[in-house]
Amino acid sequence: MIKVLFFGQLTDITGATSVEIPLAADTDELLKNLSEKYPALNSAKFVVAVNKKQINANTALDLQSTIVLMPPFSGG
Amino acid sequence: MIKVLFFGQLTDITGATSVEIPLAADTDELLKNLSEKYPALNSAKFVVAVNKKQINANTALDLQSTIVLMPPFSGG
Amino acid sequence: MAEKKVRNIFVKGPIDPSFIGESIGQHQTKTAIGGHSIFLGQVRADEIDGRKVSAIEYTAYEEMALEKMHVIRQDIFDNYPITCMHVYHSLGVVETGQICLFVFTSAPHRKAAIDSCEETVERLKAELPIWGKELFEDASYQWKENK
Amino acid sequence: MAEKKVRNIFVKGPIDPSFIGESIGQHQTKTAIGGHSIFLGQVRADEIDGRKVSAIEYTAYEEMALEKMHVIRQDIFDNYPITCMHVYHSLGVVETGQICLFVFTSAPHRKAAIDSCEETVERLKAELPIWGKELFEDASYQWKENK
Repeated sequence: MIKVLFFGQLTDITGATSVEIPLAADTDELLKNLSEKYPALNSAKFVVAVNKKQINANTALDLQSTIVLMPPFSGG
Repeated sequence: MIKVLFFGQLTDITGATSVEIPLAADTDELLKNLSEKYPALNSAKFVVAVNKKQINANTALDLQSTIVLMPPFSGG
Repeated sequence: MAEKKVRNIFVKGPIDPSFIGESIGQHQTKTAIGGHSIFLGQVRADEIDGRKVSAIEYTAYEEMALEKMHVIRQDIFDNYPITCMHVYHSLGVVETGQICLFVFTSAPHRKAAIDSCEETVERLKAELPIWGKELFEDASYQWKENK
Repeated sequence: MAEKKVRNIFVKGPIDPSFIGESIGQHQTKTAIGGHSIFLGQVRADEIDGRKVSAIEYTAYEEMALEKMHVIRQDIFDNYPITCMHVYHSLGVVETGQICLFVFTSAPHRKAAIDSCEETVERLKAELPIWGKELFEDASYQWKENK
């Protein structure tokens, strides 16, 4: 199992700030699994951070990965 | 007699923040009289305000005129 | 001017105006400074579809935000001849009229202070993973969106 | 937003940082404000030909300066959607490290606050009949020149 963190309006979809799901090989697979569990994610705007870096392409994951789904920022 | 006010480095030339001199018909004449009294004014940079407005051309004066010689501003 | 330390920028709840005054006063010993520029974000009582905002509740992905802020700080110090920079952002509930953001840059000359402050504000709004939840007076809410 | 009253901007001696904090706090009831921009001028310990500035003594042609500032204020209110503006400038002796200028603009959105603050600073430096006399530690002096 691996922990995925959610922020902002994404927590309205998941009903939680983090969920534990089975480890996936990479972020594409993980997002596919998450979308099945939370179909509303398909229409949500967000970026993914792995180990505190925003990713722009499919990224390999392991049990030590920190995975965070971030909707558009609205600080300040 | 009419009072002329000086600010900034001009007070180093006149030794005073104001001087009384005979009324002149206009600012050109007044400045000529002042230059005779304080020759260092000839090489000084300044603008003239009459009744709190900066003038750009020769301006008629009367006994009620407020005349001020102002070197470049350096506030802030 | 580079610094290694990742500084905390987050404060719980609103930023107190007297804290801002104290921060300014702490620069009186830095006599190479000629100008300070400060930007403050204040929570606005927006009215959206007839509902009035009463507060914003901020959350952040703190670890990543602090690392990103560290990069922004380094970039700004690399690009502007400034003496110092201080940034504070609220977490949790900040009511309308209260201050949620405090950006403070100082430099020998005003242009660097002013430009670096503005750029810091723009960058942190665009790059820091922080989210604002607009709480309405009727207990409903909506997630804030930066323009 | 036009106002008729010519306001005083001059304060005797330095501007106290706690006064700045209090001014900020007085805006907490103005809940249409979303951003504040502040510029502060601080007296710098410049070294000129081996002499170190210890203070600046400011004088102004006050009546004309206040009228000019009134015009600047009106122009800024005409050109930017701002909520309020406050300007304070020292007269008399201000020591190095102390604050001699406080410009404070507030607006619903940050851009108007930031831009109007900068323009106000630039205009008042160029247009207000104020003069600074740089007093050196050795009791000599020179008249300041704005760049």
